[in-house]
Amino acid sequence: ACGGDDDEPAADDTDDAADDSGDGDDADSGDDADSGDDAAEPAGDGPDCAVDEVDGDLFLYNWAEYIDPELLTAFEEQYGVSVTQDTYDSNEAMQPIISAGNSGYDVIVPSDYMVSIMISNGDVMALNKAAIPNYSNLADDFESGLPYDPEGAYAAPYQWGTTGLGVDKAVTGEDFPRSWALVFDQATADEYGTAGSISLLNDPRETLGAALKYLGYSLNSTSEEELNEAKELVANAPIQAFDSDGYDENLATGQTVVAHGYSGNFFVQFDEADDPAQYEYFVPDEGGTRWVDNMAVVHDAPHPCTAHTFINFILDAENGAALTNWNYYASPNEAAEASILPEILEDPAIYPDDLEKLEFISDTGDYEINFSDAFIEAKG
Amino acid sequence: MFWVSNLPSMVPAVSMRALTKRFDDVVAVDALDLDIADGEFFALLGPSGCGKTTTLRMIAGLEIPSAGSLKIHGDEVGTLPPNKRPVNTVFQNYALFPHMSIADNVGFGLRMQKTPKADVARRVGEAIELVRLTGMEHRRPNQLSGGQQQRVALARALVNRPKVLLLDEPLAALDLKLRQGMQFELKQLQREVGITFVFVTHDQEEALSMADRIGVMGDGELLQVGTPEEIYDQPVNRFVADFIGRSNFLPGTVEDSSTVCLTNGTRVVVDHAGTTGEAIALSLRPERVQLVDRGAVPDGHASLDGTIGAVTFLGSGVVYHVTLDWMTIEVRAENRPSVARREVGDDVSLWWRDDAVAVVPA
Amino acid sequence: MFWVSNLPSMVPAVSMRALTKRFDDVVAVDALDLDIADGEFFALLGPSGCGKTTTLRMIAGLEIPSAGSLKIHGDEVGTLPPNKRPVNTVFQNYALFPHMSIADNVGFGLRMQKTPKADVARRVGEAIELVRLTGMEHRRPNQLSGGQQQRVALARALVNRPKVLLLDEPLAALDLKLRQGMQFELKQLQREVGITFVFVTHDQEEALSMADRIGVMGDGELLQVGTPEEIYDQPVNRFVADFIGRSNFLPGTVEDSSTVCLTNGTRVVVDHAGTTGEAIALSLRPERVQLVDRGAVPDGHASLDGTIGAVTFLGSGVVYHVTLDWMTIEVRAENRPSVARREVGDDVSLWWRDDAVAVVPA
Amino acid sequence: MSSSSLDPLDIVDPDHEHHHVGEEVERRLRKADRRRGLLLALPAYLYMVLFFAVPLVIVLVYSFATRTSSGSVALSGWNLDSYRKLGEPIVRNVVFRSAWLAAITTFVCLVIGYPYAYYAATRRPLVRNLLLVAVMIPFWTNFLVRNYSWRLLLSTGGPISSATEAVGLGETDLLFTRTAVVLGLTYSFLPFMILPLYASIERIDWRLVEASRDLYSNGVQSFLKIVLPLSLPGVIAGSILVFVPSLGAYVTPEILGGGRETMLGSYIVTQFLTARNWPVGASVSFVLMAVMLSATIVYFRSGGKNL
Amino acid sequence: MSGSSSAQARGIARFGLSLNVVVVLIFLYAPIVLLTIYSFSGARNPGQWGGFTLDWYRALGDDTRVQDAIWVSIKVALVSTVVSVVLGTMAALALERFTFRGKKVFDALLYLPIIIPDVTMAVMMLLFFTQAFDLLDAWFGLRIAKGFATIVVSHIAFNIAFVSVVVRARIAGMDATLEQAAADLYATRWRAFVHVTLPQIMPGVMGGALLALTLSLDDVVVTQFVAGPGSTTLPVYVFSLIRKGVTPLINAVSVVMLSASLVLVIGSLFAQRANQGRRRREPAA
Ligand SMILES: Nc1ncnc2c1ncn2[C@@H]1O[C@H](COP(=O)(O)OP(=O)(O)OP(=O)(O)O)[C@@H](O)[C@H]1O
Ligand SMILES: Nc1ncnc2c1ncn2[C@@H]1O[C@H](COP(=O)(O)OP(=O)(O)OP(=O)(O)O)[C@@H](O)[C@H]1O
Ligand SMILES: NCCCCNCCCN
Ligand SMILES: [Mg+2]
Ligand SMILES: [Mg+2]
Repeated sequence: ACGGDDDEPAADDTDDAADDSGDGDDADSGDDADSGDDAAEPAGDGPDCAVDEVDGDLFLYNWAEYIDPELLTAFEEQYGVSVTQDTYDSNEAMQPIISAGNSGYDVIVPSDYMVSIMISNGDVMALNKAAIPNYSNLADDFESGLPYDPEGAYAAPYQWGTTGLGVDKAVTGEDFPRSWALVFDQATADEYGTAGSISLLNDPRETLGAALKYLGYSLNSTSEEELNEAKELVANAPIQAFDSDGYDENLATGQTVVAHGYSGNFFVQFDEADDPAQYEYFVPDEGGTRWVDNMAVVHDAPHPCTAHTFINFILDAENGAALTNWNYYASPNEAAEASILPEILEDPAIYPDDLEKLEFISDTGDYEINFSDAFIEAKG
Repeated sequence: MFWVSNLPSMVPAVSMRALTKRFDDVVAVDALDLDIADGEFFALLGPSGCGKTTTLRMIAGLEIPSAGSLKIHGDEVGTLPPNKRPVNTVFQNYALFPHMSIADNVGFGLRMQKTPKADVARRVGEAIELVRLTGMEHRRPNQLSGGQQQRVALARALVNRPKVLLLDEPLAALDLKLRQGMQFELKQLQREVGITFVFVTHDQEEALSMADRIGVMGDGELLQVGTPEEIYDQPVNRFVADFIGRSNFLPGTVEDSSTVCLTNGTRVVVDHAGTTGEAIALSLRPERVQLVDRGAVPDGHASLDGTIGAVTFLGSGVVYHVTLDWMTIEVRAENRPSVARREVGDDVSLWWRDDAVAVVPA
Repeated sequence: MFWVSNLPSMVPAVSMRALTKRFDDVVAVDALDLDIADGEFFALLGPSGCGKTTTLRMIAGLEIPSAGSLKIHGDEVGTLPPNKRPVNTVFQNYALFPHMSIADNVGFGLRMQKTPKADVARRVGEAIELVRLTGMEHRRPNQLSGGQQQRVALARALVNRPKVLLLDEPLAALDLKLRQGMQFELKQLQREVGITFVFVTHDQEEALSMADRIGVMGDGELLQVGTPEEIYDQPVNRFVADFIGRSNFLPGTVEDSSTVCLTNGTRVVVDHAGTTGEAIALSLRPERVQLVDRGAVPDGHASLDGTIGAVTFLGSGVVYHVTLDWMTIEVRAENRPSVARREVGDDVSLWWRDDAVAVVPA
Repeated sequence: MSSSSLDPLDIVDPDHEHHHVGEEVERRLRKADRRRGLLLALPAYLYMVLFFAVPLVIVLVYSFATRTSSGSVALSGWNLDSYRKLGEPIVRNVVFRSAWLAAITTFVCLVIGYPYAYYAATRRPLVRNLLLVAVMIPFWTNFLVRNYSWRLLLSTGGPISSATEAVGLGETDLLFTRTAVVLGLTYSFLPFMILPLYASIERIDWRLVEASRDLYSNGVQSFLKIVLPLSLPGVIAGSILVFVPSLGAYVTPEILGGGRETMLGSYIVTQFLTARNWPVGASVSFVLMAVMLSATIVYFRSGGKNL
Repeated sequence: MSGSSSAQARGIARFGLSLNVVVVLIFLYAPIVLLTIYSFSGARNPGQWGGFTLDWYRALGDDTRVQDAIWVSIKVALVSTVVSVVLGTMAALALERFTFRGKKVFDALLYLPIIIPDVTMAVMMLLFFTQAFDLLDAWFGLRIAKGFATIVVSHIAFNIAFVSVVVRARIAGMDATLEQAAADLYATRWRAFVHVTLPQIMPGVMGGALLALTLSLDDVVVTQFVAGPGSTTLPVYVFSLIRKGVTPLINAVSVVMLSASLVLVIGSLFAQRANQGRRRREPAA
């Protein structure tokens, strides 16, 4: 009900991306051209694969700790192929490896904005939806209308979540504003004891995006002034660290009081704590990032049919539930909800009620450089 | 001359009493008693490992004595660090600072003593002139020949006007021809500056030709101290006799105070034979043995008959190895047209003057 | 003896014709013509940098000649690599393999030639015995003294029974006493094994006492080749005369075939004076000058009057520096009780036998 | 060691036929020797050309290309824009900051590494080897784990903080400070300072120190005037080996510095990955390498060969 | 013994030196001790002490992904070390002992891997391999995939440089007359190399090997970019965990690898010492 009504800029971007795909082919160092052309074909006619067809072993390139190994074993047993999974720690490290070609991987799990980049670069292959009947298990707003892949032509949502703040209530008390002010406003930070104990993600789009949100702008804003304002805000905020790697641990060990980060990580961390109730994760009232990780088939996947079969396998209701029950991220798989643990399903931090204030990060093309420069300047 | 010559004094320049140095279980220097007079050129001589360097290093302060007393000009200096002693050293390998110019090398000690800049420059200039290296001030040590480096090392030490100059085999690295030249220069220089030199060498000829007095060491002990002539002509034992120059040792027994009976039965008259019945050896220098035709020995001298076994030509002389029944004797003859050359196999007789031998313990 | 003595032959062991070595613009060895006879002990002598090592290295095959011919036992070997020549070298610093035992060092050459194992063991044993190191087979080179290392290097070369053995200053690193001992041993050994030795040294006394023949080099050229006596007594020029032993050079002009007029006007009779009017020098060895009381010169000899300027005691001899009006002359006297010692300041006269001088170009 | 790689050397040994001697032969033999050298170098040479120089040229080409709006590289419209970008204040700031941090790191490594190397070089062989191995051993653990360990050590309430609190110095909040970055970089590169320093100190002729003592230097003067100048090659080699990777570091500044100090290494990573601006990433790398290579070559060619 | 009595610091200086050694050793080992302690912690978060447990070591025994990664790492390290030691040593010999055409270029080329930023090398190797594979495919129909071989090739490319620097330093200090002596004693060049040169430069070669091994075992960025499916090395695997939290399992892995190398190093040190001791005790007639 919410995903489809996304903000204008995101939709625009998708168009841009589609327009750019031709350039992307030229840009690709000569020999990638063929595969690029494949990908640039209109959506809908992916490889000629039948349902449950396998054309070899599966090579999966995924985020670390993102799938229950038993699920992979199940796939191996069900289809008589072996699965090799390698893991990465960021979209940015994964993309060039795939983009360069000859990576050897079949399925990757890029995040939303990276999907659009990879589509325009020709890094991923159009899906043959016919070979993925379980695609329809997806909730409506995931099945179509996602800003980075409106038709669902290239990517199948895997898990989703939000970016927000984790807070140590032992310091702030229960009664603090659920606002970015905790981070960006000196007075508020002083009041609740968060000043100097804040970590923000070391990521230009996420962190400048948070600032933009606090300022009331879209996090995909391409206005120089708005970006400048956001930059100043970040530069002057009482921040201890920019950290994408250990923010959850640092919060748990008392190194920080407020941490900017991804929903799932916090839950795993809070669960471990002596008193899980000491901590709280929330998306600030001004709004935040919503992200979706997606399965996609690599443009030169050696085993495209196995890849489709694997995507179909994950989109199965039971398997989708198993995924969420293992990694604590929200599932886009509506059919799976029946089997998802109720405490997950009912946790508003995992399944937020109010999706309106959330925005997807979308690729801004050339403007990405402004984000990254601004972020470097903001960090000092 | 740029230094004040030390006034003659009764206080020895260096005075050691029971000076001892032990390294773990090795006794490198064993209770040395020695006075070196002010202005003297003193040579320490001995085989490798006998403790010469260790003695010098104790005087320099580079080694702390294990026991005993060490005075320089009357002041006990046993544990004074090297930089506080009025002593300088010319090291065997020169130890010139490779990263400094010649002038900086020479001026190093003065600068360390905070001598005013102008003085440093003047005295460095004088010292470099003294060792005849003017014009090379700005070179690095590796741009000099061995002999030149040696002179820099000398200037670097002398410029500080030390009370005592220590030289540890300063000429060992030079080739023979150059060494001979430097020996002469060094001796000249010492006379000019009047500084006490303590000189270590293992080259006996070098010690004999340069030193006022020589101390012969063996195994950490001082075996004999004396003028070159005393040491050469009256060695106290076989070791000293053999180490200083070459010598033949004729074993025998003391018959009475002036007669020795050699192993082959020959009776020999000597100045001081020692205790009757004692086993001794006669030390007989090769150049003091007279080589004559068989039987042509003047009356009144003991004589030994033998055959020429080998001839070694040395340039200024010839060494004959004369084979006797019971031993071989080396004889050195001058290489002069007037002296007939002998051939291998010639039958000869040997004799010597009574005062040509020294009696040493067997 | 474990090797076959080379049969005497008319073919020289080493034969060089116009042998030349250039390094860029330096002519290290300049058109050498030299035959070294089989079984000969040949010494190459000369000052530092004159090309001795380069010559040896060409014979060994470690340096390729720039021009000329080089034969070993009649075979041209100019460009043959070292491992294919019947020649071995004893290097100046021994170049023993530090990571191998003495036995392995000595056996290296044999193993490289694929000699059967049993033979290697036997011959290594014999060679080690020859140099008197039995019992030390299993030590490493750094556990030996300098003299012992030297002997290992010798054994390592000799065990291969080379046709020619090259020795580049093999004794330079030893101290004097040890060096004298090794000189004797080496000479003995060469006689025993009968191998041709080519020996490089810059110590003239070493060359004189050991070699059958000596080649004196200067600046890449061979200046004189001859027996030690020839070189010493009839040097072809001032350089050779001065380099081999010490010499006084009295400048003068040839008056006629047997008379030379010295700079101070004294007329001197000589054997072969040279061309009339030519400026020459008389080379007069210190030990050939007779030192007598002023005026006590025998009739018929030229004499020079002077005063003793300095006395240097050398042990076996004494050197007097006699100051004349126009030059200083060194005189060497034996140190014998029978020879009276002179003091500085004594007035003396000098004379010499007519055949004691050599005429050399001025 | 593969024997086939060296065997050919003997094939080019002169044959028995070449017996006439002369400049011509000498030249030919010298040429053969050069060929031998080349042959010996060839495997590594070819390897480095194929697997290093060629890839490097590819990136060099990229540095003159243009970033497309999707962040890939357009291999057309060659330009110098990416090099121009290097003049912008943002890059200058990063360069100055990283040079400053790298210099501090180098200095700290020198200050604690020198005495360590000095101490090691003046011990007996067994102690010496133990001290050197002791420097290497920590690096047999995973580098990320080492950095995390430091994070723990430095964190609020961590061991260091507790220790300083216990001795009454109050809590020390070092994590996510510039100090922590320098500490972490020092930790990462200390061995690269100690090893060449050790090599050059160990080579010093100690008799020179004695000579200086004899010439009235006290211990400190001997050190400053003799030991230090003579170990300069090690100081320089060590400094290059610490300075260069410090400039290029990015994991340590992020883990221990809280990502607040963008260093050159982070900047390059950002350009290649986050901004996907390969031309700029490449141009920064090339300028950095050119500067460092000139410095290194000048130093190594002028006689220092230490590591 | 290199330090003579007056070169050895006295008094305060001596104390300062010893103190510095202690401080440096504490500095070097504090994190190692800490990570070892936490490898026995029951908490999943490596910063919290969760009571003593051996669970992580047990988990390590069960975790085939980590084990696979360790094996890949070890294999990559060994192969790349051996190859780069051979090539690097040859290069060092050529550079120190010969002149040849292109020597200066080679010399400079060998310094580049030391100064190139890791990412730059990673990117360039990635581009190189993929483009080279495309060319091979287009020209010869050869289909090659990245994987173990590409990692090894890349590691060799930087290790050669490090090995050759270390070995060159050793060769520069070696007495060249030893090789001439060998030639004089009938050794061919090859045999002179094997019997004389190699044993002499062995400490340098071993030092180079040690360095190469360390660099290879520690490399993340280059490896990540050139690895192919299933050829993840331990550091790459650990790095990918960075966002999800590195558990004490990785500490346990570190401790195991540390112990193994410690046993190797200390073992070889003592073997060396025993060897020397035996030599010293040999008959001294
Ligand atoms: N630092 C030291 N530690 C242990 N032993 C030493 C030390 N220095 C010298 N020795 C030993 O002390 C003895 C005397 O050595 P010293 O160097 O004084 O001899 P030397 O007479 O100078 O010999 P050379 O002529 O070889 O120089 C030798 O046995 C030597 O091994
Ligand atoms: N490899 C070389 N390159 C250039 N010049 C050389 C080389 N080897 C020797 N020379 C030069 O050739 C000349 C002769 O050198 P050589 O080593 O043969 O002299 P030497 O007589 O052995 O001297 P020494 O007594 O000092 O050993 C010297 O001028 C030397 O500098
Ligand atoms: N300077 C980069 C050389 C590449 C080698 N990378 C090794 C990284 C070890 N952490
Ligand atoms: Mg000594
Ligand atoms: Mg020579």
